[in-house]
Amino acid sequence: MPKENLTVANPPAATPEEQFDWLHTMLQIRYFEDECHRMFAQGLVRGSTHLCQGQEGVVVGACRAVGIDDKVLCTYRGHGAVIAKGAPLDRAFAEILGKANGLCAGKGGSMHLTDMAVGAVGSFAIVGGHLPIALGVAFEAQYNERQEVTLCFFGDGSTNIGAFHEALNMASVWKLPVIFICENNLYGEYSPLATTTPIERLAQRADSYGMPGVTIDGNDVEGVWRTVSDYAARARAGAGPVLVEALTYRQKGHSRSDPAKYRPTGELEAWLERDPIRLLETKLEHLGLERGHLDDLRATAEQEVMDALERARGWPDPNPERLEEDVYA
Amino acid sequence: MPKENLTVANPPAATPEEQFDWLHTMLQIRYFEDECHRMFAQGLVRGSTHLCQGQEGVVVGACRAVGIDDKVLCTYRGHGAVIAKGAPLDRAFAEILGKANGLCAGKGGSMHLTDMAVGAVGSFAIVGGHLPIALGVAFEAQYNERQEVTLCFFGDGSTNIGAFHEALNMASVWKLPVIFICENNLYGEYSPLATTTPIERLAQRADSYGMPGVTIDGNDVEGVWRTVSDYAARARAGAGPVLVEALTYRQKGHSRSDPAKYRPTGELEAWLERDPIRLLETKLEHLGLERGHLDDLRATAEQEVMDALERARGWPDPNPERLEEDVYA
Amino acid sequence: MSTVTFREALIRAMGDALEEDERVFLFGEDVAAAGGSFKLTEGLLERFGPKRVRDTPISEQAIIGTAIGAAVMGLRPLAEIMFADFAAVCFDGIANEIPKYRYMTGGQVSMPLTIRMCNGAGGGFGAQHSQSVENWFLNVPGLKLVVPATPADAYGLLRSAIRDPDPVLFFEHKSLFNTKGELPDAPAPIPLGLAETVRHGEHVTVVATQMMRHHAMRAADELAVAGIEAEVIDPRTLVPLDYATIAASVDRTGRLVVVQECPNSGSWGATLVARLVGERLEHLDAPPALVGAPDTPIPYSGALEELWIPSVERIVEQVKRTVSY
Amino acid sequence: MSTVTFREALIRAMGDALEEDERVFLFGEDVAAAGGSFKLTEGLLERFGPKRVRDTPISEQAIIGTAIGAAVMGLRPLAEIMFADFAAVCFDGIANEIPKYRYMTGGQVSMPLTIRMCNGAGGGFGAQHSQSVENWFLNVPGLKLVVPATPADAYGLLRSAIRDPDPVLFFEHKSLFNTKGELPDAPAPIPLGLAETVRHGEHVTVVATQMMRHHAMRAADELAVAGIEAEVIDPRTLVPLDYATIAASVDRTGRLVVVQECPNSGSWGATLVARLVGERLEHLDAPPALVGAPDTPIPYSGALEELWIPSVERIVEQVKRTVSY
Ligand SMILES: Cc1ncc(C[n+]2csc(CCOP(=O)(O)OP(=O)(O)O)c2C)c(N)n1
Ligand SMILES: Cc1ncc(C[n+]2csc(CCOP(=O)(O)OP(=O)(O)O)c2C)c(N)n1
Ligand SMILES: [Mg+2]
Ligand SMILES: [Mg+2]
Repeated sequence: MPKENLTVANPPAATPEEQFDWLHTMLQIRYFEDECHRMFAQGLVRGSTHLCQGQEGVVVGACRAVGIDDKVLCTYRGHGAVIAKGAPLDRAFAEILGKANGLCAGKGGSMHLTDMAVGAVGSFAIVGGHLPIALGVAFEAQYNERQEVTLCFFGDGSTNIGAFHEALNMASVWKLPVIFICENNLYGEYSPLATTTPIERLAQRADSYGMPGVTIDGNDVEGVWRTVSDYAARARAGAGPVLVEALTYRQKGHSRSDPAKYRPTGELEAWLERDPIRLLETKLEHLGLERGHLDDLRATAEQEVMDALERARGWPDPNPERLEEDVYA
Repeated sequence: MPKENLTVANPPAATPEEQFDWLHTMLQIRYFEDECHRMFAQGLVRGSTHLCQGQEGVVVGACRAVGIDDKVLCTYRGHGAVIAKGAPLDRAFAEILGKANGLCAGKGGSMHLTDMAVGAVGSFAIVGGHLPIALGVAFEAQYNERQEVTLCFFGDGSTNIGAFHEALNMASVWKLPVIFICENNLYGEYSPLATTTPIERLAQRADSYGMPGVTIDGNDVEGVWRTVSDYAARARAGAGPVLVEALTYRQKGHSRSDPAKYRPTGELEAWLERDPIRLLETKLEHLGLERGHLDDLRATAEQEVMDALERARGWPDPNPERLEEDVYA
Repeated sequence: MSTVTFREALIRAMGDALEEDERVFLFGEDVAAAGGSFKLTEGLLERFGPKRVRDTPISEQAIIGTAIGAAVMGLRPLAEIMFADFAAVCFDGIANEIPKYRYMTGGQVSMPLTIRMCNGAGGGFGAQHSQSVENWFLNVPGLKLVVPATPADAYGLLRSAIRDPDPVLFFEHKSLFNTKGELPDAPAPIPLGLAETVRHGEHVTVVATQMMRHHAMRAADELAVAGIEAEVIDPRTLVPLDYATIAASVDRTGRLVVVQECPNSGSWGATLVARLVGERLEHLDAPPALVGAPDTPIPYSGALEELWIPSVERIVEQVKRTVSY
Repeated sequence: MSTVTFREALIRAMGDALEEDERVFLFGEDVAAAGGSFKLTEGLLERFGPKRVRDTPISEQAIIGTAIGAAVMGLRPLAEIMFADFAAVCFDGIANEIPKYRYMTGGQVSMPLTIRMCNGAGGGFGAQHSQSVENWFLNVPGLKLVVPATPADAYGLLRSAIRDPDPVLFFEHKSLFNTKGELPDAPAPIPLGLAETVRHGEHVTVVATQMMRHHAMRAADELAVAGIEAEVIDPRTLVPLDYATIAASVDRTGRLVVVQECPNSGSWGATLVARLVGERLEHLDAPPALVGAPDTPIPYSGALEELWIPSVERIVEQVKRTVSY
């Protein structure tokens, strides 16, 4: 498929109000995960927890480019995507705390946040496992002739697993409306991309599937929003899937208490300069927004997160009867 | 990796004697499979049988480009590759007949012909399953610093399964001496390539793995021989794997009694014109070989096959004690 | 009522399901244009068109993933994984996603999908194309496992599987495709979880599925000649299992022989025996016996494969031993 | 003799194996530069260099395939599949290739590979990172399954696994990594297929592995206070299984309780019970019992996961029931 055919009507530029709203969500995600980190350190969160700090631009830009009826699938590093899609903060916290009111009744946990009510179809913990599932989600819309798209987030390291290959190929053959969004944060767990992957630009893998592939700046939320809007319009029109590689950076370790010692000196600092929240704040200031206004937003977002957490912590554990429920319908 | 870097010292052109020898093997394979087909129709062969008739140029060209110490892995459509690598005809027949003297003592069958003594490391019946295994075979040589290469045959349809992707990627990262040879015979079972694969040139998929990929005429045995010789030299020198797409055609149905009704009219006929045996015979005639000589070779090959079959049919079934042997070492 | 083959019963069940419910779609490798590699979906593309009957690439993970996503969104995917042994290449979807998705989301979704696959030995397909794959999934709660032995069961159970709100793995034994049986003109679905007592008898309870049910019936005929009346029960579904019917029979006969086309370790038969002796040891007059395959892969050679599969003779001998204990 | 953690014992075993045999190489995701995601391979890259200790892409099929090919050619691959649940994404290699290759080739090759993986619940890792995956492989003849419970066993069995000419799946329970135990200064390999009788007792035989062995021991202490002396046996390897030791114990005690961290259906415990009652019903004074998990996926919430895993109390109660039968 020749690249020239891909141009679709550009969406209008985002208004400052819209971008302010994005910033709000990005800050919520940031504070939400600060709390996750803290709670994990305090032993209040079980298992593992994978923060997306530094990557908020990708999930917010992408999720805001689609509507409530569109669907999102993401990974264990999915707090951001699920919140960006509209899941309530308190029930997200509650899930991570294993509470009865959690999004998944406490039965899923941090790696499996799901909120069907807002189109957050699932967070998946087996690398690559959800890419084939995204096909079916998109297929249902195609089958029932609804012009919906499915966003499917995954990491750079996931592009080396078999499911990635099968999913992109069949999505292309069936012309399914899936936007595959690779959050290239340079690492798979502790391994730098170059040690596991013999090419640099992952978007190039789209060629193997006859679908468009683009690499974009994942920390530029408006750029992400515009790209995903474009491709979503294209997919709604029946032109099939695309692969978007969003360059970004995982500011924290892979999970739990990983101190991320494997990073070359200066790498984190350079990326902190390009923190997506910071970039957006600067931009909004350039657009005329007052610093005080931005500070207020930070305070608001933080308060919302703290309130949500307080509610969540007050909720009870699941009842023992829940143990054997939800296996069969 | 830029394509220009791939040129390696061309091997000398093959002598007419060598090519005559290739023809001999190709004819043996052809007659061998004629007999398989016949025996299957007569109910003497169990399960299924997958003929490689029309594809003999690929396996003979490739296997003759490497030595006895180099290794070959192939699919259930593997009679040709295993014979080309040097497995004895009688024991190959015996295996297909489920006899005690079969290559695998009758325990593998048509889909699993293996002869470690000649470097035919295995025939594999799960699509894609052997591509990752080829990595390990090649790795052992690399680890022990022997300059051997591993040939890994598979079909066009197999390029859509996850194992293909994982294998090519990791082979490239580890720079393993594997020649991946895709026998593109236009169909996966009954499905034409275009219905399952959104691109036409499968060699293009090499780009995703930063390895060279080339498409060649699989029915030109000398061309196959030259390409594989080139890449084998390159791999022995430590430059890593390549993907060779050999265009060819499956003259018979997929398996058993598939009448291959799904073929467009004229397709088979056009490819029969380009039958690799016929092409090589014509070429040898041009090189000055007498027709009678070629006819003699056909007769010889046929006789060898018939003799081998007779021997094989005379061998006994496996003893009952064999049932529980060979599970553990 | 008419006589149909197992294959015809399957085709009819799929056709009726596609007819009945717009949400059902059928897909897999070569199921559409080619009508299936075992001709089990013949004519369905022609009847229902390419929207509802679809070919796929050789990509079992993508097939299963598509089934999962579509099921979660409310469709009724009917997927085919040609040989059941290939469940291995998409095991993650089947074992880690399908049976856990509803649970892990606290009941937010259901998973009304059916996966058909050909299992079983006896045809000389070798070690990788002959396994009784249902046993791989026994320790994975959340799946329903269906193992029909007759055309009527194939029809009725497949209809129920497709209608079921939960995920069903539906196993079709290759050696049964050409067997024949009666099918009513308007056949009804057969509920999952209902065993069939195929033969009544007072001396011993024999439990078997698929090919082994037919072997067991032949053994029962031979045993009857020797004065031993075997009750033969075909559970028809392993999950849910009609434990009550089996238990009631064993309570009466006091003796149990399970016949299964697989090694005993990690088998459904071992599971059944462990549960039965745990709950009703006092009803047993003899040790419950498993007639299974040896702990080896399945050999290709006919001479060996025949030894691997439990034979009518082995069943007869075991029943005699059990009855005379 | 020194006190080491389970983790340290594993690292030492791998180090000693790499030292002993040039054919051994260790590979997997993040096992080299990072020293393992659970720090189970720490220091080995530094000691043995990048030729023998290697990182891989996230490509479990490629990892298993590499192990197979290298083993067939005579190396001794030591592969890691981080969480055992990920065996699902490379199940084909493990179930269809590894255990059948030797058989299908009539004994032309052997398969001296070891695959280490972390199994087990209790840490709040959720449904896809906590399973007792060893049960998936029970019906697949040709694999050896090792399930150590102590640092000494982890060391000794891993050494034997790596030396073994056959394929071994080696399960490391996540909840045991920081537990401590004694290890001799020059520890010897422990043969596969040898159970350990961890506690002697005359009233009941309790069989358990990994985490459950420790629960069983605590239960035995409680039971002793109530005058019940339990014999606790840890099989340590499920395949080969030291059936003789267990059977001899049951012959003496007449009572059996198996404790397992998994649903009972398709479990090793059910397999053991079915075999025992089939062969020695007359030795049993009470129904053999399985203390397992409910038929559900593993819940995340601590409140529920605790209920899912067989507890010391449940073991105590079951043993009391069994003994007073
Ligand atoms: C099949 C499988 N293999 C390995 C893992 C362990 N694992 C969890 S996250 C991860 C790294 C994934 O890297 P990437 O795709 O780049 O995503 P990121 O974590 O950077 O967001 C690995 C290897 C897994 N969950 N599933
Ligand atoms: C994992 C898996 N899926 C499906 C099959 C069934 N099958 C056997 S051969 C085949 C077609 C393979 O096509 P291709 O790779 O082009 O090889 P060819 O048969 O043309 O040589 C299929 C689908 C299989 N053996 N393994
Ligand atoms: Mg990453
Ligand atoms: Mg082909």
